[in-house]
Amino acid sequence: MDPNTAGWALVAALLLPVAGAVAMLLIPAEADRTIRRFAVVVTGVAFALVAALTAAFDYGRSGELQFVTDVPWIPAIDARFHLGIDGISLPLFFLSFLLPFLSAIYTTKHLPEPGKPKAFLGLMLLLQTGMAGTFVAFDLILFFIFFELVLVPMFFMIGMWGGPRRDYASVKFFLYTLFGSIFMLVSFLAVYFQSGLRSWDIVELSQAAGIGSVTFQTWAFLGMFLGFAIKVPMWPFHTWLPDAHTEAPTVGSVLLAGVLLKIGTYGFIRIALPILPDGALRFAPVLGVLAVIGIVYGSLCCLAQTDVKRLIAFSSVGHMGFVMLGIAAMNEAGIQAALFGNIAHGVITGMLFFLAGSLHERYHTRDIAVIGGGMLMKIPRYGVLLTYVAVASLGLPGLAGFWGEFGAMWAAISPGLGLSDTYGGLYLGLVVFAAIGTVLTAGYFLWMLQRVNLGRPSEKWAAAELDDVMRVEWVAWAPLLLLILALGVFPRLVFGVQDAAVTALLRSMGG
Amino acid sequence: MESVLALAWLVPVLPLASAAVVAATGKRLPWGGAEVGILSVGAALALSAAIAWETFTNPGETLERAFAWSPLGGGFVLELGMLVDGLTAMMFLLVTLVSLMVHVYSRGYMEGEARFTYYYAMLSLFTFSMLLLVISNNTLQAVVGWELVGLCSFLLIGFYWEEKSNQDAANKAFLTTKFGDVGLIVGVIVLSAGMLGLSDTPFNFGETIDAAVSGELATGTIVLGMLLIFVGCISKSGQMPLHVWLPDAMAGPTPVSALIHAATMVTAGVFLLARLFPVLAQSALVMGVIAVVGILTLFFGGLLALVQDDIKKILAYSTISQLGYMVAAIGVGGYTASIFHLFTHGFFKALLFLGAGSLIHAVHSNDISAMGGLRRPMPVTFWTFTIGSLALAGFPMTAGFFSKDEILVSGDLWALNGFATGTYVYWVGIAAAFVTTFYMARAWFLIFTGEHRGAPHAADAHGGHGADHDAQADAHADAHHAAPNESGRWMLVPLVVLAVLSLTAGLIGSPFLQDEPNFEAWTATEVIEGTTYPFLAEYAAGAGVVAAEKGPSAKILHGPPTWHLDLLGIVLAAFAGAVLLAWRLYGKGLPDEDPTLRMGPLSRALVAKYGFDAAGYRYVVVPVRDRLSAWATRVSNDVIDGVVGGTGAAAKRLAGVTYATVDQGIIDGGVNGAAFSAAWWSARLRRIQSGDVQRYAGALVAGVVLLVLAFVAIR
Amino acid sequence: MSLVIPLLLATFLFCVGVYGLIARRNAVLVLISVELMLNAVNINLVAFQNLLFPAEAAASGQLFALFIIGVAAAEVGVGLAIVFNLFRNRATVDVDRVDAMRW
Amino acid sequence: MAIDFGALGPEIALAVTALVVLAADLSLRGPAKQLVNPVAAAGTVVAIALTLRLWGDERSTFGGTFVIDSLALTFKLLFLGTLLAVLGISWRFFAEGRYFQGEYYFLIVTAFLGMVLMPSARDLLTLFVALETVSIPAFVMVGLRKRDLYSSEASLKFFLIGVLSVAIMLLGMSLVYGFTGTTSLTGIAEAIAATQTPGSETPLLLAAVLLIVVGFGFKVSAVPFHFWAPDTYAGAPMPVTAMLAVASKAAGFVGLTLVAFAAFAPLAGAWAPVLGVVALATMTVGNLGALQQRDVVRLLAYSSVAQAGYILLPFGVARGGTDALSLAVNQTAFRAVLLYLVAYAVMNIGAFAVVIGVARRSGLRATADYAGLGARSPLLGGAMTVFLLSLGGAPLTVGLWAKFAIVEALTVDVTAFGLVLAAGLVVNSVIAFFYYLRLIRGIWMEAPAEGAPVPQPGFNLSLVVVGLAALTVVLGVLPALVTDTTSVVTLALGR
Repeated sequence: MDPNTAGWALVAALLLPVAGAVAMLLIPAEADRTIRRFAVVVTGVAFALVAALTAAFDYGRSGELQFVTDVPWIPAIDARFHLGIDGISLPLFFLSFLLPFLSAIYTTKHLPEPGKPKAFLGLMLLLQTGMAGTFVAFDLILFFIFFELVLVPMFFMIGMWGGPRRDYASVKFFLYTLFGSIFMLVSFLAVYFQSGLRSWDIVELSQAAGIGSVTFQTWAFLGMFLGFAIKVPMWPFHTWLPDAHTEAPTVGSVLLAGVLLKIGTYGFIRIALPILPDGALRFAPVLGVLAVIGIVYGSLCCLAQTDVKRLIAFSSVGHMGFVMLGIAAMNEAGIQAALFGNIAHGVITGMLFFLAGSLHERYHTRDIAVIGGGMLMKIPRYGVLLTYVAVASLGLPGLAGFWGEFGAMWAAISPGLGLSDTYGGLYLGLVVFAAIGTVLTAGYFLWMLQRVNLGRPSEKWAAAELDDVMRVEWVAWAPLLLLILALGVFPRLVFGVQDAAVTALLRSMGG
Repeated sequence: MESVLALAWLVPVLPLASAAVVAATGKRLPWGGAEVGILSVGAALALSAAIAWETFTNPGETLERAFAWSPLGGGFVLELGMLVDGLTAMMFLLVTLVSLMVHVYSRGYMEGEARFTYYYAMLSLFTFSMLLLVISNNTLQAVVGWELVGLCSFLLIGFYWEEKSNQDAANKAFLTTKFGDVGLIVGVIVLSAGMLGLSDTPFNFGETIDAAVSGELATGTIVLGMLLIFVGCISKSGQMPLHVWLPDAMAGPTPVSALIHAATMVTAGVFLLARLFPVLAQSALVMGVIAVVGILTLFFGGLLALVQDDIKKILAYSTISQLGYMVAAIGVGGYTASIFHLFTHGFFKALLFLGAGSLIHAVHSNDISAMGGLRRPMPVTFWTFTIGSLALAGFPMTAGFFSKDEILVSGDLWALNGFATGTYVYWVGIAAAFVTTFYMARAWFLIFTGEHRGAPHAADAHGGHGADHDAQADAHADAHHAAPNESGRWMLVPLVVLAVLSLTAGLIGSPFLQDEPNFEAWTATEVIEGTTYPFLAEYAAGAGVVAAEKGPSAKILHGPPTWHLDLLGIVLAAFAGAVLLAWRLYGKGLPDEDPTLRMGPLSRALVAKYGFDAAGYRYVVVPVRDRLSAWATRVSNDVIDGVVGGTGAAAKRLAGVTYATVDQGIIDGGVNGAAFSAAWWSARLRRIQSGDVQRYAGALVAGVVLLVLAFVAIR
Repeated sequence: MSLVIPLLLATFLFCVGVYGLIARRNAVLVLISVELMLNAVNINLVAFQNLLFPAEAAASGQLFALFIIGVAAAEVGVGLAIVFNLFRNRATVDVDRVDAMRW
Repeated sequence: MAIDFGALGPEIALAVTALVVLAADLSLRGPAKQLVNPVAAAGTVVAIALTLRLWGDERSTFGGTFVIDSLALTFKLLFLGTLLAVLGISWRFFAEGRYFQGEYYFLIVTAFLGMVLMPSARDLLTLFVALETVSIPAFVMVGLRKRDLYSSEASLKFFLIGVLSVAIMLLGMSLVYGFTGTTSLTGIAEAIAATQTPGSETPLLLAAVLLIVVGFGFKVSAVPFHFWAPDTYAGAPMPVTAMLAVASKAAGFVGLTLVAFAAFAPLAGAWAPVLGVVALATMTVGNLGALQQRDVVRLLAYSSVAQAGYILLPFGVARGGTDALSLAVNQTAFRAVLLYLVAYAVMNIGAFAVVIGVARRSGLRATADYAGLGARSPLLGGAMTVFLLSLGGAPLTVGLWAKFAIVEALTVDVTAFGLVLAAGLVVNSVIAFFYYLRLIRGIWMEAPAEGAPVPQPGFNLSLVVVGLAALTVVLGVLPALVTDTTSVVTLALGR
């Protein structure tokens, strides 16, 4: 595959899941096992293709778009079908093919009520196309389509296979995101008309620095901010997240945390910042403050949770706060850290949700008090995994969670684009509070581990037969577990890939 | 031929490999993984020894190797590197040696533990983490090692995680140190931010030091950065007021305590201060703060040990006190003294902890009131513990003597240059030495002399706070009153080795070795040589005293160690007084009422003759031991712990309120409120849609009229 | 002839029609009210044509009025049919009572 | 004055079809009567063919009161296509219901004749006639189920409100005539431009303009002229409801477009804000009303009120000037309306088709009856999901592009009022999704009621449903298929 010419690879990777979903319709619903295996094959092939694409990627030019497809799509409104991938997109794109693959493997064994693997996996494949597409779409309209596309399958996933309050959660998820995304669309349109380029092309618009006045940019940024911030989600737009996560089926939570949330931060970095640098600059302190509030607040909320899954969900608020803090720093290190935090959070929290799901499979409850400790004794391997991932999530150096958090704080102390002159003190305060957030984070994870893992099993479970980690779980989880370690030890895996792309991005912002 | 220093990277890698191998295959090995740990740490020790020899014989030899580990954005690079100089070599030697001893010792101590293999893997990982911190050539890598150390301590302190109290202790240790890490991380960030314009590798130690010394680094950055980093050191190195985790950390297995308190975790803070010494030496404020914290800790920490009955807690508080010495020394410019004390303390404190483990192993209790008369049944433990106690008390010619002396001398020199903190270090240090001697003597008397008392509340010893819960304790639960036996060879060999070192390790920094190579030359690398105190001239001039005979002002802390007979005299007197006092009170076994009353006519005669005993007891011992330390304990346990605990509780309450009210109520309610109000409006609309067509028509006409009116009015 | 008089007449007729449509309960009277309104418009158109634009070749005002008369006839025809059907179903022509469907 | 009969081809075809249908109904007996449906369909196809033959032409006849241009032809095609779809969903309904089939088909073809006439009209008189040709058959069709109380009540309400609004509109027209002396749309525009200065127009003229708007506001069921809609939709036979909700409404919008942009463009500064406010009120009231409905037909009725509000939005930003930007704004607004109407026709007829399919034989039309529809009939359930998502504006459906076009029109030139309207659209989209999703959730996520029948939509209906659903999705993926056409339709209304 030549990265200069093989645009088909990207298109094929995007189409494969949809094609797989269509093909799956032909399999009779009774052939339960066949359907599940077929989904593994489809996602596996797609993943293999993306892995090959990753291998063929020209890392020397990671700042430029590769595997480009650029053809007219809707001439009436100048929309183009513009796909491409660069160093910023690649890790996220990779992740959005890895996680569905692992989810498909996981689903061969676990599928919540009411079953129906065909529908479930079909939706998952559709979701995969949507979320992968957002990371390689370089046309605002195309991006918007993919952005919206993920809502519908996720709505059904939560609504049909979710927990007891699934109705509420699914609608809430849908409406919240929809609400933001339409504001985002308004901003896209405003940018389109204001730029005068008659183009939706993200690259072109990014290079046309200084679209409109500062006031215009501020308002346009506000629109995009609403769209992306709800998706991230930033405090105070986060309340859909705990509900969605708590009620979603395991795979849904994994993909939601692992990829969907990333779309928001990716949107900030890819679209809002470079196209509206002045607006971004005016918003940066607000972003930073909201991000840090999110960090501290998310952690505080975690401390109050009694449901493991809800706790993990709230932890996402805090972790994404760090990502947003990196973005608010408006410098290369910050963007780098934000993107790293994205990937790390995807891997770690995705894994945590897998674990929470399996916990539920075994205990049929996620209430910390009901589980009552002793898991390390009852199912030791599982307990060790939970500890490992929780420790990674609380930002231990050497594991994936650290670099994003540290990097964000490091970057925020000296924000770019002149912010340090006017807001230096504010940012120092942000860093301090963010750092305090790390303590709280450690607090709630340790507390959770203490009450779930440690001690002796309560009477309720002492005699219960609980399976330790099953083979299918090992297979589905091993890549994530390894990635957590690998990203922690070799941050270069992500930092290195992104470096040139982030530099190019910041240059277009005038930084 | 390349220097052996180039192989230094192997020193941390060996324990890491060991940890991995033990974790993966340990359960299938005949000794459950212990052999792997011992061999690899032994190899690391051998290599460390070679490196130590190389640097010791060639003072000033330094090797820095680094490669770009990852870009961080903005052209900045994160290095993975090693900086091998005398300081590193010294730490290598200390860490690997103590670690090896603990590895060996644990083979006997932990025999039969269910999680034996896990224990060894963690032990090796702990060692690796500390070595990673030590070898680091940049602050960020040091932070990585630092945090890993914290994690390992969490895993090991909570080793007996079946019990809630141990879980709490582990959490407390991790969270308290993590709180300090906030300071460390922000401090590192501040320092590196100051370096942004100066270097592509803003975390590099050497470059940071150069920039600081040359004045390129802004003073504000230095002050803020170093104070914040010092906050990290406060928590990690058990300084007041963040020392609270340290006594609780005794919940872990005793060998782990030895590792944590002697060689690895608690020394990290002092090490980092030493590493960044030239930077902090740029600011009198920073040094002053460090010195004050150190002084407070060394004195009040020591007092706390007076009232403890748990042998491990006594040692824990003594660790706090000794760390106070080290930190205070840094604060008065006693760089060499500080790390020299770090070095010797590592040996004798490890020895004491392992000895304590041996005792606990024998009597199945941590309580010294349950011991007594153990000298005869446990001779090796007795002698080694005695040596350790002497070293801790600073008995002349032991390791602790030379290093503590150095610290006091540093204080004296600092005082001569016009700094009050130096004076405090000198006198408070001596006072604390007295206290130290007293509580160690008290413990010594209660443990080894008199009759074996057995455990009156043996049952508590298992469930009680901080007691070990090793398998043997359970196995021998009914054998309490059997005579205690000496421990096995696995445990005794490390004791002997450490005892020898506790006696001799001080010699390399003693006045016996006034010429190079000695400890001074070994660790005081050129970077340290180049340290200047920009504020010194100012202060010295103001004080009117320039200690010219002590050498040029910028190097007052250097120069070969010399004898200080005046100090020797004071120290000896303090030692003798403390031991005597202890012997008076506890020499006859555990007093169940006021000891002075049981001393018979002699006691009365002494009281009558000098009146000092009664007064001393009444006005010094009682207030200090019973009131002041109790008060200090209360401050420690109630106020500070209370603040920490209260903060935790308050945070939880705040969390509850935040969650219930703000999140579920306001924010969520705001969103749902829109829907509710939509439904509300929807219900109002229902009335309009009445079904009566003429009302529809009326509404239509009214609408038209309204629109027309509004329309025309607006124009 | 002044334009005021026919315009006043038309306005009056229209308002009466509106009132009748809204207030009368008998469906037949309601239909007649509709006729009143349409005829008011016719008066308007014819008056404008004759008084303001007498020279307009297409005479579109008057033409319009003719169309309205025609269409009004069709409308009232349909309306009567509807009312008649309603009467057969409910035995009433009271418009107020036709409110089975609401909300 | 020679009449260009070629230009009148589609209208003539429909008129003939109507008569043939009436005649055929008289001669056929019993079950054979249902054959009038294919006859009507055939006539429609002929009309479509005749329309396509005119494609690209620019003609006019009747002294310029009837023109053929891209705008007219596009709308004609839209109406004729809608007619075909309505015929498709009517067949079984009327054949099985034994309603007055001949009359029904005659009336519906006649009503569509009026609609087809509408976009060609360039004169108030022609517009009025076209509008009445749509309305009067509709009054009858609503009451077609003569024995049904609801049907006759619906008919009466529709009729009374209809004639009232027509009377008001006529009053407005007469006043405009009084001001301008002409009924030609372009003539009116010229006269206004010549006599009125922007910003200080004669109040009575502005009032007259508004009165004309009322007539069309009634047709499109804009607030506050919408009251008839829910009751009428609920009472009318369902295919008639579909026709009213889609075609009749589209005709109203065509008329509104013509008077607004052709005749009263110079006054846009005055009427645009009013229409904007009306649009806001319309979509809000529609959506809020829909929130509480338990009857699917009523729900769709309110939803169609809301949709009318969306379509009205672009009128709110129309400009009166003749500079390039104003023209561009108006052009974009017009195209947004056009695109939305196309999309709306596809998705809303689809939705009504599903409703008819579900109600067939069982008469079930409560939202509760849709529980578990996905399990009972994946076809109807799936199609309904697609239509509802499209109505909401979900991606990969044509509804998204429709909404997109609206937002585009609102932001061509960023103004405060435009942003307010856009914000209103955002809020309303979210509210709308609330009830769409509730229905979808019922379809897929709830268990069907005990003994709920399996819907049997029949072949014709299934075909229409599948076709429309496919169209919804295809246009959702490749909107260029329709925007390529709509984007060449210009608003060159003789200015």
